[in-house]
This record gives sequence, C-alpha cells and structure tokens, in this order.
Amino acid sequence: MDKMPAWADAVLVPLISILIAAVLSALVIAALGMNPFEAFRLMVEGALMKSSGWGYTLYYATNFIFTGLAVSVAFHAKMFNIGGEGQAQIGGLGVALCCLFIPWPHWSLALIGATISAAAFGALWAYVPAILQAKRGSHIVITTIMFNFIAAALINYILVNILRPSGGMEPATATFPEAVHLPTFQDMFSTADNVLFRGSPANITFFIAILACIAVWLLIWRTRLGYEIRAFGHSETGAKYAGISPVRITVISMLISGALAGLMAINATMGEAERLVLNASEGAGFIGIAVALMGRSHPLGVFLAALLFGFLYQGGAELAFWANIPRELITVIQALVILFTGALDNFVRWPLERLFLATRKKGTA
Amino acid sequence: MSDPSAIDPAIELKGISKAFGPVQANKDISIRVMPGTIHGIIGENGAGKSTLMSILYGFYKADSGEVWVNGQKKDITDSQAAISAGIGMVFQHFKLVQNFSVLENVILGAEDGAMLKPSLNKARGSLKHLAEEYELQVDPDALIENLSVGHQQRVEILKALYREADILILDEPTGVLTPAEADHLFRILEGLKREGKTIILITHKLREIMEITDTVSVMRRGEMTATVKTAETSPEELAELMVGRKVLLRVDKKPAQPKAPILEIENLRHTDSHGVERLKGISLQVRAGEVLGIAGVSGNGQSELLHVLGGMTTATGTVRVNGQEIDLTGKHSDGQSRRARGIAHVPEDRHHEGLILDYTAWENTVFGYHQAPEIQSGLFMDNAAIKTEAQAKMDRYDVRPPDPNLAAKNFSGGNQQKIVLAREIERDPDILLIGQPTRGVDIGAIEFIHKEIIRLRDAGKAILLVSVELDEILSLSDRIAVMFDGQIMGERLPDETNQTELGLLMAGVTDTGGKSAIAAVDAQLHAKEAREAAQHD
Amino acid sequence: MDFGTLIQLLESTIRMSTPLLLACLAGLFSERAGIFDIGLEGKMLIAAFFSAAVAFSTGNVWLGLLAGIAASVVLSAIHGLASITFRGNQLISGVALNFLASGLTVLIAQSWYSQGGKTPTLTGDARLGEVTLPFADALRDVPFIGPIYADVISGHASLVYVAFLAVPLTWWVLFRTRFGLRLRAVGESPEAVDTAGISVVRLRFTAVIICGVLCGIAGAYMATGLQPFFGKEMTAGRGYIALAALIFAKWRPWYALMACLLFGFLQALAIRFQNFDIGPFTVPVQVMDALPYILTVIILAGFIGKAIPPRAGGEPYVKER
Amino acid sequence: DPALIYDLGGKFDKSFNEAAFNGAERWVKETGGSYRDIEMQSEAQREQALRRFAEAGFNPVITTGFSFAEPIKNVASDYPDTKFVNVDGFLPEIPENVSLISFQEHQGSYLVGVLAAMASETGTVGFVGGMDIPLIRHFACGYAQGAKATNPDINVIANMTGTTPAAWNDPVKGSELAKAQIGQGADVIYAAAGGTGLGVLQTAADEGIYSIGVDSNQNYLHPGSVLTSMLKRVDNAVFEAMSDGENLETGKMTTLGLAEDGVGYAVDDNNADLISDEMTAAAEEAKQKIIDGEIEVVSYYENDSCPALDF
Ligand SMILES: Nc1ncnc2c1ncn2[C@@H]1O[C@H](COP(=O)(O)OP(=O)(O)OP(=O)(O)O)[C@@H](O)[C@H]1O
Ligand SMILES: Nc1ncnc2c1ncn2[C@@H]1O[C@H](COP(=O)(O)OP(=O)(O)OP(=O)(O)O)[C@@H](O)[C@H]1O
Ligand SMILES: [Mg+2]
Ligand SMILES: [Mg+2]
Repeated sequence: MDKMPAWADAVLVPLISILIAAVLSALVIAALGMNPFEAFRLMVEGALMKSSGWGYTLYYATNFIFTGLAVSVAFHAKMFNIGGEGQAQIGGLGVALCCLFIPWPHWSLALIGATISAAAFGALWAYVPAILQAKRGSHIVITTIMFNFIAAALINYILVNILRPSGGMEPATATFPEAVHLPTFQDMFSTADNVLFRGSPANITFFIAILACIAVWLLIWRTRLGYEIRAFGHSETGAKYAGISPVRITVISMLISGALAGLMAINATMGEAERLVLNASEGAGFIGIAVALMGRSHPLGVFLAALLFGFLYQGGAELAFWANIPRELITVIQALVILFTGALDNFVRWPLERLFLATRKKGTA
Repeated sequence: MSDPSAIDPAIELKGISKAFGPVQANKDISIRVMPGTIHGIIGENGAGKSTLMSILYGFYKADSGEVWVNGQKKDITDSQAAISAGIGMVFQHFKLVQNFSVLENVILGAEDGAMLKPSLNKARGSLKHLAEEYELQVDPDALIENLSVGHQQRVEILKALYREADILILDEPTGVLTPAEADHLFRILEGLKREGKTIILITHKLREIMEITDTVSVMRRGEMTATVKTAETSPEELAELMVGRKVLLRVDKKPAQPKAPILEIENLRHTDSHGVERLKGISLQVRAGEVLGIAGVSGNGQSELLHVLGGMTTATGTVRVNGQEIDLTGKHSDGQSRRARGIAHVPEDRHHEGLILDYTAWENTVFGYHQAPEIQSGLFMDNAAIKTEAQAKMDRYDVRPPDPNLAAKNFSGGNQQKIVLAREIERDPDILLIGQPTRGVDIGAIEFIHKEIIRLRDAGKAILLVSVELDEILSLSDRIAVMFDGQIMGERLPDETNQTELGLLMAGVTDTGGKSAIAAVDAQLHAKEAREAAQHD
Repeated sequence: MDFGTLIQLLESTIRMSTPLLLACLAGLFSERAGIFDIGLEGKMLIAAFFSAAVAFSTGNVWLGLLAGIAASVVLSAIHGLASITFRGNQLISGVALNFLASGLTVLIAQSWYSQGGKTPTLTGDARLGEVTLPFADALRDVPFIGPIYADVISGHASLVYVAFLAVPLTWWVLFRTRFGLRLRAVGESPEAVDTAGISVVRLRFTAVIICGVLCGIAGAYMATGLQPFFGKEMTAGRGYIALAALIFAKWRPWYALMACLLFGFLQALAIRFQNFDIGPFTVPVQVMDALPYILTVIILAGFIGKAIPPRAGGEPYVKER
Repeated sequence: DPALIYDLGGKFDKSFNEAAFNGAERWVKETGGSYRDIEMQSEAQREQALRRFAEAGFNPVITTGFSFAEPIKNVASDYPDTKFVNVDGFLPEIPENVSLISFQEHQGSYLVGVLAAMASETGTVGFVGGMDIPLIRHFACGYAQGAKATNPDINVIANMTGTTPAAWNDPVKGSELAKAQIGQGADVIYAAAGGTGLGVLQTAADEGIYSIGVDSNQNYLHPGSVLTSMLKRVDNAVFEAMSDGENLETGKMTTLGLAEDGVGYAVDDNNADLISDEMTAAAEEAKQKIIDGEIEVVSYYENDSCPALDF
C-alpha cells in the first residue's frame, strides 16, 4: 500500500524540510547583513562541537522532551493541552516546596521526592480542566489557556508575597540547600584533568527525560491504559462500546499530561536555577506543542524534535554571542523550522512520493 | 462498437483506469448504459464499483479513459461538470450536511443568485412538486441529523432531481434501508424510469438486481467481467460471476435444539439523554442453542436494546445471565463487565463502535477484551501473542488481505465485519448480541457470516440477532420478536409467519394473537399502512 | 460603584472588546469553513506592525490599515497553503505563524527604525481619529441615556464601529447568503460541498482570507487607534483570548459579540478594581488580574456546556489517500 | 574589550537595559572603543553568557538586572582575571572580582512624587507598574512617600499591569490603566512598566494630564505632557565601568543615590515650562534633606512593606 519506503518518510522528508527552512533562514540572515554560512557554522560549532554546547542543547532538549511528551499523551486521547506552561510552573512550585521545606539527606532522595512532587502539582493543575472537560464538556483548550494565566497569577502572588526571602529583591524563592543540588553533566562526566560540559546546565534530569520517553512509549503502545487512551482518542463511541470510560480516560490522560509538564520543573527549577523564579517555564509549554506535533506524538519523534529545538536554542544563543544578532532572529528560524517540518511537510512529501512511485513503476515495467 | 441500434447510450465509459497509489481500483473498464433503463452493477467489496461511479460523477479523476454522455464525449473534471451533463449521484455514504435543513442541502451548489431567500423559496416549490411526482415526501425544514436514513436518502435523490439529473447513480442505496423503505425506493426508481431517466444501481443484493434492473454488469478486482440482460440470467449465475465460485444463497441449517434460558430480560426500560423513553418495558428470553431475531423498523429501540445489553448505556429493569442478575446502572454496567459475564456484542455500527478504524487489524482483534488476563505479560499487553492470534483468526475467517498490520480502515466493509465477528465469536461467549451482521457486505461474505452464526448456535450459545433485513431475520432466527416503539409487539416462529405479518407488527399493529391466520387481503391492506407509518418515523 | 464609574467601565469595555471581537469573528469565518486557526495572535501582531509602519511613512492611517490587512492576509495565505493546499496540520501552522510574526515584526522594526522593535509614534492623520456620533454633544446632558450615548457609544475610533457592525454583517453573510451557506457547509461536510460541484479549496481559501482581513483590522486598530504606535508583542495574548471567546460563543456571531464584551468587561473591571478591600481583606492584585480567567472557567463549567466545533474542523479535506 | 549582558527584558526595554545600552553607546562615541553585547533569552543563558565572555577575554563583563547576582557568584571564582559588574544585584558576600552597583530608586521616585503632588490639581496621583514584583513596589513606594510628604491628603492610586511577562509589553493595557486612573481623578501618572509605560505616557498626553517617565529621560516622548522622568543613571554606571576598563575597582558594592547623582529627575527643554520654580525649590530641598539624612525614604525592601501605600 505504501507509496514510498518508510525510511524515506521518516528521514528524508524531515531532512529536506529542515533544509528548506534553513535556506529561508539563510535568506533572512543575509537580509540582516550577515553571512549565513558563517552563522550556520557558529550555530553548529556552539551547539554541537563542544561538550559544553551539548550541555546546553541537552538542557533545553530536556525541557522540551517533558512538555512535548505532555502534549503528546493528551493528543493520543484527542485533547489539546495548551496548559503545559501553567502546569510546568505549578510543577515548579511543587519542586520548590519539596526542596525548601524537607531536609533531604541526599540529592538522590530529594530527586525522587521532587519528581513525585512536581508530577503531582503539575497533574493537579491539569486535573481541574480535565474534570471540567469530562463532566461538564468545558472545552479543554479554553480552560487550559485560562489556567495558564491563573497559574502565572498564583505563582506571582506566592513568589512576591509568601516564598520570597524577606528583603529579597527578586520575586523568587530562596536558593535550594546544597544537599538537593543535582549532579550536572559536568559533575558526572568530568575527570580531574578533563573537564567536560563546563558550566552547562544539563543534568541528571536528562536521563529522567529519556526514561520518561521510554515510559510514555511503553504506556501508550504496550499497556492496556495506553490502548484505551488511543482508542478513546480515535473514537469516543468506540471506547464506550469497549467499556472504556470516557470520564476516566479524559481525567487520567490529562493527569499524566500535567504530570509530565510538571516534571519539566525538575530540570529547570531544581537542576538549573536551584530556586523557583517567575515564569520558570519560559514558553517551553508552547514549544512542547510544536515538538509534539513535529514528533507525531511519538516519544522517539518527540525526543528528536526536542533535540532539534534544543539545538536551535543553543545555536541561537551562540549566534547571539558572536554575531550580535537580535534574538528575534532565532524566533524566526524556529518559526520556519516548525512551519516546514510540521505544517508544510507534504510540500516535500508529495513530490518525493511521486518520484518513488515513478522509479518503482520503471522498476516493475 | 457494433451495436446497430440508432440510439446512443446514455452513458458510455471507455477504457477507464484508476489507481490509488499502488492500488489499481479500476482497470480498463468499458460499459454502456442505455437510456431509460435501470442498469445494475454488482461485485465484491472492494471490486471498484464505487470508484468507477465516483469517476463518472467527477468526484475522482480517472487516470485514463473517456466518458461519453448521450453520444457526446464529456470532459468530467469535477462534479460540476457531471451535474451539468445531467448526472446525479447518491453516494453510499451520504454527502449531506448534518446540521442543515433539507432545503439547504438541496440548494447547496444549485442556488440561484447570491441571496438565499429566493433560492429557498424556489426550492420549496419544486420540492413539493417533486415530492408529489415521485413519492419523495420529506419535511423541507427538518434538519438532516433528525431524519431517518431512508429520508436522508430521499434528500439525496431530491438533490439530484432538483439539479435536473437525467442519469441517476445510486451506490448501495438499500444497504441501510428497511424493507418498507427499500420497496418505496424501488417504486420511486420505477417512476423515474417511466419518466425516461436512466438509473445505475450498485447493490450487493441479488434479489434487488433481479427485481428491478434491465441489465447488469459484474465487477471483479477492478475489472468488468460481464454485462448481461437481467432476464437472461439467474442469481446463482451472478453470484458465481461475482465471487468466482459457487455460492450458497440460502442459509442451510438444522432445526434448533434450544436448552435452558441464558439471557432473561424483564421489564427493561431506558430513557435517552433527551429524556425520551426508548425502551418501554422489554421482556425477552434467549435460550442456549437458539437464535432470537429481533425485527423492527430501525429507530424503534433495537439499537438501544443492544446498547443496554452491551453495557454502552444504563437502564432499569432486570437482566439475568445464566440466572444471575447483572448490574444495569452501577459500576459494573460497562462493556467490560458484560464481556466478563460472557456477553459478546457485534455492534450495528462497525465504523464507530465495533472497530477503531485507525487501529491495525491485530489491535482490533482484542478491542473490548484488551483487559483480559491471558493477553497480558506482566504490566504490558502481550502484543506478539495478540498478533499471532490475530493472524490465525484472520486466516480462519478469510479476511482479505490477511495482513494483521493493516489499519482497519483499509479493509472493505465485509472484511471489517469479519474482523469484528472473529473477535467476538472466537472468545466463545455464552451470548452473542449481533446487530445488522451483513450490512453493506458482499454475497460471499454474507454466506460466511451466516454460517458462522449458525455454527455458534449449534455449539449451544444464545444469539440475539437484530436486523432490518427481514430476509435475514427469517432465514436465521429460530424465534422472531418484533419491536415497535420500544416495545415487543409479539413473537413468531419463522415457519409460521411471513414478511407481511411481520411488517404489520413492525408497524405497531397490535398483536392479533393468531399464528398466521390473517386473511391475505387484509394483510396486504395493512402492509401498505405499515409502510406509510414507517415513513413517518 | 457610581454611575460615572459605570460609564467609564463600559467605555473601556468597548475598547478592550474591539480587537477581541474582530479577531473572534476572523476566527469564526476560518473555523466555520473547517480551518482551525490559532494564528490569530500572529496575524494581529503583524498587521499592527505594518499598519503603524505604513501609516507613519505615508502619514495616512488608511494606507496603514490597508498595509496591515495585506500583511495579515499574507500570513493567512501561508496558513491556507499549509492547511488547505498541502493538507498540513492546522495547529502547527498556526503556532509557526505566531512565532514568525513575533520574530519578524521586531526584526523589521528594529532594522527600519532602530527603536527596539517599536515604530515611531503616529501623529495627525497617521493616527486613527475618534468619531463623534451625531447629537452626541447635544444629548450628553440627558440623564442616563445621554452619557451612555455620548460616552459609551459615541467617541470611539471608526474601526470600533466597523467591528460592531461586522457582527450583524457576519451573521447576515453566514445565514442569509449563498456564500455563507457554502461556507458553513464546507466546515461541516466538505464532501457534500465537493459533490455539489463547488470547489472546497477555493471556498476555504476565501474564508481564510476573510479571516486575514478581519485580523488585519484588529491589528491596525491596536496600533493606530488604541495606541499610535507599534510596540513589540503588543497584542499580548489577545489572539488566544479571542480564540477562547470563539469557542465560548460556539462559533456563532451574536454569541461572539457577547463573549467578547464579557471578556472586555471583565478585563476593564479588573483594571479598575485592583487591590480593593472587602472588610478586613485586601484582594490581592493577582486575584483581580486572574479574575477574568477564573470567571471564564466558572461560566464555561456552569452555563455553557459542551461546545461542538464545526464537524470537519481541523481536518484537511482528503478524498484520495 | 568590555561586554554587556542585558536581562530578559531585552536591550530595548524602554527601561534600564536600554539605559545600559545608551551608556555603552556613549562610551563608544566618546572613546572610539568597541564592546560586545547580548540579550538573554532564558534563565539558563545567564551563566553561559558570563562564562563565554569571560573565556573570550572580555573585561569587564557588565550585566544588568538583579537576576545576574547569583550566576555571577557562581562563576566569578572560575575567572579571577575577569571583572564582573552587576547593576541592581545584591550579594551578601561580594567576590573579589565583582562589583555591584545599586541605585536608590526610591529616592529618585520620592522626588518625582514630590513634583507629582505639586503638579496635581485634583489631589490624586497615579502609578502604573509592569509586573507586580518587589522592584516595582520599591518604585511605587518611594513615589507615594514623596507625594504624601508634600500633600498629606493626596490620594495615590497604584496599579500593576499583570502577572505574566506580557505585562511589560502591553501598551494597550497601560493606556486603559491610565484611563481608569484618570477616571478616578488622577492628573499625574508615574509609569514604571517598560513598554507598557509607553501606553501610559501616550494616554496622558492624549487626555491632557501629566505623566512621569522612568529610568531614562522620557521627557522628549510627549513634550509638555511628560512632567519629568525619574532618572536611574544606569547609563552613567555602564559608561564609567567601561571607561575604567581593567582598572575597575571590585570587591565592593556601590550604592548610587541622590548624592552621587545616580538617581534624580529630569529637567530639559521639553518640560522646563512644566516645572515651576516653586516645584524645583521643593524638589531640591527634599533632595538635600534626603542626602543630609533629614528625610529618610523607606525602602520597600527593608521590611517588604510600604509606609505610604498598601500592597
Ligand atoms: N479514496 C481512496 N483512496 C485509496 N484507495 C481507495 C480509495 N477508494 C477506494 N480505494 C481502493 O480502491 C479499491 C476499490 O474500492 P471501491 O470503493 O471502488 O470498492 P467497491 O466496489 O465500491 O466496494 P464496496 O462493495 O465495499 O463498496 C479498493 O481496494 C479500495 O481499497
Ligand atoms: N479514502 C480511502 N482510503 C483508503 N481506502 C478507502 C478509502 N475510501 C474507501 N476506501 C476503501 O474502499 C473500499 C470500499 O469503500 P466504501 O466506502 O465503499 O466502504 P465499504 O467497504 O462498502 O464499507 P461500508 O459498506 O461498511 O460502508 C474499502 O476497502 C475501504 O476501506
Ligand atoms: Mg462501494
Ligand atoms: Mg460497501
């Protein structure tokens, strides 16, 4: 039935799409009076040619993996969770409370505690929209958008009025105690005479993110629950026929989604900032949408798309360091990548399909 | 072409080919349809009938070939071109806007001018006219979603007639109709034919072909294998042309050996989300080793009955399975609990209920049973085992193509139905609920499905069969209960009743108590009323 | 609350509602035709920039408006290309276009004006003036009705009236014209439209372009009417609120008016009553700030019930796979 | 060469980042030197930027915004030869190669509060902040103290724009807030809200009342309507740090208040007519008294509350 080999669809199409996005980006860069090749070299060198560059790329990727997985799981149940942003911020609150008020003896225990706490807080923030959708039919897209705003207000209130150390200038919690410091890649992979990942924020959370990918993959494609989530996502009446409760699946998949978004805070809040700041999610919730869509809601796809966006973030930063470009250029490049790999993929796929079909016809004739 | 007759064919297709990617749906097809005739097209599921007609209607574009209409070559690039060539089509899956009124659907694309008002007024007038002329009554202001399928189909026909079609294509028009509705449709088609219109009719039902068509073409695997005059052929010959082997057209079964009642239903009541009571105190028994057929015009509560028994919705009353009461409202009133109690359910709507169309065939073979312990390994589902089992089931049920990794949506209707049946029957249930088992399914598959149902019966299972096909009810059931307006109007034995009497009961005419002692004349009279009553459902 | 405050509140409501309303109606056209659009924000933003930029350089706000509309329509066309022609994912396309607008506006503004993503301030004819309705001044002193007419209804920028007139117009187009019938049909059942001999692609493109025009007006109103300049990210999430309003309104024009007025009113209310005291408590500003969103959720959960989108929405029309 | 790192608000935030940029540009103009700068896009980039510039040999590395204090603390010891400067930040212990510069914004705000109270005819003055964060309360608090010291009966309305970063870039909402305050009688409004403040100033100009700009001199934006601007001379601080170059004194915290001309109010051709001699006299007197310690302007940070305003 296939019109072209699976590998071409999985590899060739995104590659060509990225290439087109890159060419257009190059035009924009050239229009700004810069040499695009030089810019590209800076990005690749800064993001991929040094361990510290990887340290940043993977740090960002970790955030996007979590939010991307969050959006994916909800997608499988045919819900559009735009609330990753708010869920991640509330997850950050969970991390902060857990790290500040429990005297952890060791980071490993703290990590477990914070993981549970972040997931629970994120899930909680998804629970209300979920239950309203399930029981009242309130459209999840609106309620999650609204909950992003409400989360921002809540965190703002808590940071300004409650958790801010007295006299502190910043709307942020106190720095977490040393005991909950998570090992960074530098801590983990450097030797005495060879410092790797110097100063970069990638930390052990990256492995949690990979575990999360595997867990989500197992959940969605290997468990009964995943089977039910996907079935519900494809057909609500079908789910009912099979004895799958729509309320239960709606709520559970949103809880999982919210928990995954909340987990992002382990990386950003516990791993990097080591305190809770305002707007700790920094738009990763929204990037997660693009990541999930580009990754076709498959954990492997999400992982790769998150890497791509990690690269764009870090490469963009490098570009900004050495080329003096406005940061909005990075936004434009991201936009082009999302557009071509995510929305205009058939622009590439169709001609390719025709090509393959033509060669196959020739082959059989 | 060496046809000496002076008149040009209404439709002549020459060498039509069409491929969907690697699938060759139509291969070099040529066909001539003479004006003022009814021309039947038959063929197995997936033979390419719908594709060919869609090309004629400009919905798909042929890869090669020519279309001639009334002796002139036409370039049918889109449906607009087909419409102006005087072609109208009633698709198998209606192309209606569900939340539009009948009137709006009729004028869509055939408006006069930019304002709606005048078009609507004009259409209201001509609709009235058409309705009188062809017995096509529908309420012009009703919303499509509130109409029965039969009425929706009338709207489709009206759409074509409103566009002054001379050539009308109907793709499986009777698949979803009740016998009364089907009869009515054929009267309409006869009427249209008398008016000089040309009709192309796709159907799986040989009885219909024999009854109404003048000529018939047979398709197999994308090719046109034969075109014959209906008067010069027989159902058996057609079936063989179609499937490529001899087909048994009648169900071959031994008398039932019913044992103890397995399913006992008492005073079952169900009220839907709009507050309408759809089941008004149903009481029934199904015994081991028998098929209880439920006849009825669709919309009289049969679907709700299946839904309640299958655990898709709640109800009040008592239902006992093997003597034990089951939960009708509480936590254990869902489909999974029903399956645990040995109730299998082949739903009426395979697209929306019985299958997840986007799931692969193997995933669908455990749909509803996915919680079963024997297909788990630890925390996970044992996909390898499920796949192996699926392959075996597909081979046993002759599902084509026998590829468990193919998505369900890529199978034809008959094969989809086989997947559902395989799943439900192979679980070895005590009770099988089965709704519209052969809707839209080709003859070869029907034969198979009927055999399976009887095999299950003979294995001592209780079978509750809901079908709008009286033929099917009569040939499969050991007992027949007739539903009307949420109630059981009466029970009959198939040998002691006939279509007329059943039709009477289906129309809500009170149980006369007699076996089949109604005078023939009387029955005829009532049957006519029954049909009319059915039309108002 | 005294009468004067109420008048101000209502006046403010109208101003805050207008961009929402235009964007909401824009979304309505697009989504009624089956094309989901979360790119309302980006279209408003790019329109805001180009309207301000062109109004500044030509000194004519109407040319600015046209430029804003043109820019917004270009994004619409890209959205159409991606989601209609190439049957791409409509959500991704919308997200991408939001990013694109957000980045491009500042990049261009910076390279043209070097004011950090801001355009110069518009003056005189480059700025959208206020319209005083007939007799507004004469009637002002009539009790009750006077202030309502003179202050709440009169005295807004012309595009405000355009927005409010767009509501009945949208209703009329949608429910009284052939185009509207087809538009609604294509969002419900594109195959019905196709088999009726109407081009799905053309119809959907038209809808998407109308969406672009309305978003263009919304953006232009923000950058030439509400403010006489463009500032980076100045739409500040209004496109998403408009989307919420659209769902809230169940994709109907009059309901859209109500939803946008409600959102506008809640925002105006929150602005006017920050930090207000109830007995011993001071309600923190954050609560007031979040109030419109909290109330939206409550209303949605309590009164609106299930909103059913156009049936074919979000899915590209594919007949041959 | 020196390097300059702007906080998340971005180079052109119409606030202190922009002031820093202006200072750097002035330095370039006057000395012909060159510098490199970067805008932060995320929290994680702070440390990265510090390290990259230090590694590349830039010196001093100047940062704006209190959020850089922590990262500087973390990296400073790794680059002993690099001098780090942070504007607005606070550290309990200051590493040897770090210089912190803080501004007494409350003092400057006090003075514009004095001017506002005198210019007001209605007895009501307004304040529009961006996001509700302590820094902005700090501004508001000084302002309210100045206004109330001048006119004890004065009514100070303080509003914040929002709770998301969009609060800094929403001139439309700034404009509505201004209108609301005008509706409540305000005839002078002080805006400390980045891009949102532009909407406040615009509306004040349109409605014929006074506004007060912030951080850099915004008087030119609407001559005759912007009463004055509360100056926070980040530009000077950056200019000087760049001029000192490698000779920059470090290991200490510099506090720039009225005495050091670190903060103040702007008078130029655009607003000369608006500030009467009487007002100048009052402001100058207050300034002197603050410098002399006769007036103590309470900082919001001191005990997280404001004597003159409810938050
Ligand atoms: N839109 C389509 N895209 C791809 N393949 C298609 C499409 N429509 C039909 N096909 C394929 O073309 C072949 C012919 O299908 P068609 O619908 O014409 O069969 P049919 O004779 O009408 O079957 P049925 O009796 O089930 O209605 C099938 O193999 C089918 O899978
Ligand atoms: N868009 C499509 N893509 C792929 N296959 C298709 C498509 N449309 C139809 N088919 C295939 O064409 C064949 C016939 O399709 P059709 O729509 O006539 O349904 P059907 O098989 O008759 O089912 P039913 O009668 O239950 O509605 C099936 O194999 C179906 O899977
Ligand atoms: Mg067919
Ligand atoms: Mg069929």
